[in-house]
Amino acid sequence: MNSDILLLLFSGFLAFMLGVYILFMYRNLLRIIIGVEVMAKGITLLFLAAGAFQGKIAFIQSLVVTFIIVETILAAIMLALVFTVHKIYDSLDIQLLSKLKG
Amino acid sequence: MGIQTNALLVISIPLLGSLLIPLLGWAGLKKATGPLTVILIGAANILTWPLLLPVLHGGMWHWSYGLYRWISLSLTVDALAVFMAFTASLIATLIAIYSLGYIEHTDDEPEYYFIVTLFLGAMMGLVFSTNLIFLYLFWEIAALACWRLIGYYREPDYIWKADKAFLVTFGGAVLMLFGFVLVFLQYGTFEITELRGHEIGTVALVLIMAGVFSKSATVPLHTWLPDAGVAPSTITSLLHAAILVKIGLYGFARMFCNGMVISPRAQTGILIIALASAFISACAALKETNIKRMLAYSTVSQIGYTFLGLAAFTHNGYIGALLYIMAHGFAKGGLFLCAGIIEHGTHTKDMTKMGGLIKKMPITAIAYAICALSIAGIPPMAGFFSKWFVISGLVEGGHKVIATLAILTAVLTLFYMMKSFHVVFLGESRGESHAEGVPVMVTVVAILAGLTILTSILLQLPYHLASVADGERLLKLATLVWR
Amino acid sequence: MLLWILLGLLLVFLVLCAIFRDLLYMAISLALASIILAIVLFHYGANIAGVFELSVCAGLITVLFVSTVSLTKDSDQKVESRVPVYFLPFIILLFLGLDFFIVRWLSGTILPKDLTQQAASTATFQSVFWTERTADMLGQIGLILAGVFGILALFRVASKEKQHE
Amino acid sequence: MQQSMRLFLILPLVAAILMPWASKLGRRIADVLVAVTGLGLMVLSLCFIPYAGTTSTFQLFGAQFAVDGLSLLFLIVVNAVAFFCILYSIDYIDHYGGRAKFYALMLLMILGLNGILLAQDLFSLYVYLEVASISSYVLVAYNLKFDGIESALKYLLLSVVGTGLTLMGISLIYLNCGTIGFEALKAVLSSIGIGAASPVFLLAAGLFMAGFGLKAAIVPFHAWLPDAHPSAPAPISAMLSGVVIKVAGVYSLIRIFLYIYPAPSQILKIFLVLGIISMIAGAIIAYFQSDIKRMLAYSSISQIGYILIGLGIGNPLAIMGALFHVFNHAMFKSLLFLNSGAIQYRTGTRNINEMGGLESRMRVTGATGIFGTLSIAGVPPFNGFWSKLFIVMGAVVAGKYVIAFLMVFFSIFTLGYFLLIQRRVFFGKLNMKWADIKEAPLTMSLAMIFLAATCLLSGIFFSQVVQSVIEPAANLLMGGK
Repeated sequence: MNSDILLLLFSGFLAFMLGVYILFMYRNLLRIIIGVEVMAKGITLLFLAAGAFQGKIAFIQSLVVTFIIVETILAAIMLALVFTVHKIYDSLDIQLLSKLKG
Repeated sequence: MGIQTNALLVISIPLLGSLLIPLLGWAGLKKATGPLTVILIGAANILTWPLLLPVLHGGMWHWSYGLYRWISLSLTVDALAVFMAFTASLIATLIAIYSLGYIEHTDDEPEYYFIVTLFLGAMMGLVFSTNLIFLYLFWEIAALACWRLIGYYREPDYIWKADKAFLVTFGGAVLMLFGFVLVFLQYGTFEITELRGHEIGTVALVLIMAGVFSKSATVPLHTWLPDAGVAPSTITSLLHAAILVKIGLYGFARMFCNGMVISPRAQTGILIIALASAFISACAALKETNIKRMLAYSTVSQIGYTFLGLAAFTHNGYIGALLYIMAHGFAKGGLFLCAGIIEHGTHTKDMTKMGGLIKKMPITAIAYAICALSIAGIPPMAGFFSKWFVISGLVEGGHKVIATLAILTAVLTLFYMMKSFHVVFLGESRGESHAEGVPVMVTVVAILAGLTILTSILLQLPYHLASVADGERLLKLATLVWR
Repeated sequence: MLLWILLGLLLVFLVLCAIFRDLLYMAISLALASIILAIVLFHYGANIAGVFELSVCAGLITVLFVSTVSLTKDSDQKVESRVPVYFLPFIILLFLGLDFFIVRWLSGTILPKDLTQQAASTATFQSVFWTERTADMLGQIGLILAGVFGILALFRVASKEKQHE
Repeated sequence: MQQSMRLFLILPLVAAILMPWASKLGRRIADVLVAVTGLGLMVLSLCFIPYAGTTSTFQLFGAQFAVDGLSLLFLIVVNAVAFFCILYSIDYIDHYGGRAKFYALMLLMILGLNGILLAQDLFSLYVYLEVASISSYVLVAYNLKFDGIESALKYLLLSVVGTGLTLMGISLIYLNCGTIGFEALKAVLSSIGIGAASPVFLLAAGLFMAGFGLKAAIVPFHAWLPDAHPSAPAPISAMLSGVVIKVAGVYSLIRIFLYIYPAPSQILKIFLVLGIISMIAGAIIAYFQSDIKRMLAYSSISQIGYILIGLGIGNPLAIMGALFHVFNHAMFKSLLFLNSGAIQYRTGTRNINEMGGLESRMRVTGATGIFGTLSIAGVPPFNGFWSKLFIVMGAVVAGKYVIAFLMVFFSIFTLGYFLLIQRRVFFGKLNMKWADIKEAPLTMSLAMIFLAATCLLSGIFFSQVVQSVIEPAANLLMGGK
């Protein structure tokens, strides 16, 4: 296994972990969405590593494109939800969303 | 009409016919629901008559419809089944007639009649089916019917008691089902006919007995039965005399008296529990002042007695137990219906607030006296003979100590029955003025008292039926049939 | 070597996302990370995915994000991490160590490529995307519709309330 | 015939696209369109019952899809429950507004669920999972009140982590064997064998377990469910609890662990442990709830535990029981959620302590509520009894007596807390506050009646149900052994 692919895997996992960290450790809802995006970057890298290792870039590319579309729509929906929360509550603090603590 | 069609009709008429009743209710024909119930239950009873004669001659029919692998609907027509079906449906018919006068003041008539009919249908299905899964199935239908009926008056406290009854009987039954599954694991079948003569493990037996005892309200699991007295009197009568507690007895008779074999040790255990149940609840009945609770404890006591007879596994004991089921059915049914009339008239259940009712309610008083005498076991009555058979069966089986203690219990029974009659009907009147019940109710009570006397006079007939139903003879027949 | 630099930069920008206090800077560093990711994709010959990453993630999401940030500007942005910021280096070190072990373990246990008997394919993106992955295409149509209807549904009462006002 | 399976995807998609125009034409037209689509899908899924034993493949725009016994069972569940929920929402959605969007999202959710069942590789499964999830996030937030939106966000954030883990698993699988198609993977796995040779598969298995376990709301991953279910509109709670957690969670788990992976014993053990924890924790927490929908939500967790235990025991009986329980739980839990929705529709509260005696005012809701209660507790002759019996028998045959006893005990417990609902809500004296409430509107009542009838009939004719759809599915899973 060549070192480039190991590097891709390494950065993919790291980005995923960072994303999860941001997701759970920050209290601002918009920052949490950034966390999701960071996680998505990590997953893209992992896919790329898998495709590069198997020598099937074309195949993995189509998965990545689909994944990017999913990610975008997810982000849009999340932003819409956050916007609605803000409209009702005038705050983006996750602590105020009482049930999210559990 | 063949035996098979006949038996199927006995099951399906009340079971499927019950569905008509809510339809009638929705159609706005509330008045018609009561008579329809009487017709359905009565039809079921009348249809058991043609079965009586063939089984008296020792006939036995068995057929089964395979449903899914080892689950099949197996029906057996034999003396035990017909005997139970006949007794239960006869008492239920009378109770349904009584309900016509009793229940019309409440607003949920269609529901009441629907569930009563369904209840009887479940009982009919139960007595004819010999597959353990279906036994359980009808067992639970009866439990859920009883849940709705106990909570019929919808008081918060009453509903809690209904839930309690449902939970206890459901819990017991589920444990019993677990026991069935263990039996299945051992022998690979749910058919009682195929399990005949096989000894089952102790764990399975304990689990099955948990179900039987919870349904038949035997002492550690009995508390739901006195609480169930909050139901309308017709329902308590149905529960005590005709259907519910008899299900446990029937189940025991069906499963163990000529089916699966249990070890002598386990048998002794069951006898001791039954005796303790009979004795303790007789003491409780002695202290109780609420008339329905007193009668309920008396039922627990009599059920214990019946278990003694069944678990003796002797010819006489078995006959005694079956006779007991019938005699107790008529007499206890009559007693509860009398209690219903009294409650209607005096608006109380407390016996200390009654008294001198014999002048106001002469027929009820006489009927009560006859039924009480039968329960107490006074010689010419059927109750006496059944008790006598049970005790002689115990002696025959070599359980002399238990037989002695059983006689002591019988004395206690006599004592509290006479005491209750004395307090309620004799002496000074302590309450407001009361009148005799509605004619239809009084008639039913009188009929039940008459049946009690009739069984005493014509004891020969039920005796014959019971002795045909006896396990040993059945076993012989069965080996002939199954070979 | 180029890949090392690119991925290093990518990770730096992602870590910066966790450090910046201001949401706008955060969005910008995410956009930069996206751009670098796109370059990595180009590097591997995944051109179309790279273009998508560039236009959609670096472009569209950033625009959406920034507009949401500006629409909600008045709210307090002081609320911060549940964990103090100076813990972050330790946490990143922890992640690095964990990551190192995972990757080392993976590199030792992954099946050699010849064992799975997969020949390197010469298929082009177009042929794969439009023939093999059409199942995903249908899903994407559904996704886009869901997104559209979803956003319409989430903003529906907003317009209604304005009418009432 | 097989080509008409395309309709499972095309019909909801086309109907969703047409929905805005239909609602422009008139309210009733949108209602009719959605109801006809739902009915069509249900009838279509029922039409395939005779083909349950075979695997049929079909093409749609060049893409390969396939239906086998397992997918068919879930297809029937999805489309039947979806039709009842659609029927219910016709009257229910009045006070939410946004009728066309609601219908369109619901149809897209059905599209996503059908897609999950028809997909032939892991990534397509993921894509359709997202279609269903994204629609459901919005639908959970549909009331646009604070509770709806916050639980939608919570659901979304946890789901995103779950799907992220799943995607990681997919990429690892692809890295390892260069394919993600089900059949191809199955072939690869059976040729190289699982275990010491490729621990990557076990890592991927752990990731899938966490990811799909989150969708199935198994206990350590259940946090989103008790919030998301109560705040969603009732038909959506019914869909979520009856269908989404089963298809997105349980179906995916079954497909991966019992079909692709040759059911390694470690994984079955994990199923068993998680199942027991879910069953116990769900039931006990449910007992202490006073919000009727929260109680139902926790009881869903408990029932999912039963399904997992059945899968974890892994002998034919238990697996059949588990699959049957999937079907049954979909029916009775949707019914119970629709009941609670009808109550909320009329009384405006979900607190069971404020209700009482509603049975005498809401006859249909009360009667169907009893059906649901008895089904979920496993009282014969309702359907829940048979599936629980099968699972318990499977456990006993496998020699797991303690687990069997626990299941028996918790079915008593389940009956206990459902009787509590009955006592506080339906049975009992009428709370005078509700003296003049009425029965739920027509389509809502109809949906409840249909579901209650399904509960009873599939219990009475259980052997037909088991033989026609459950056994083929179980055979498919047990085929490898």
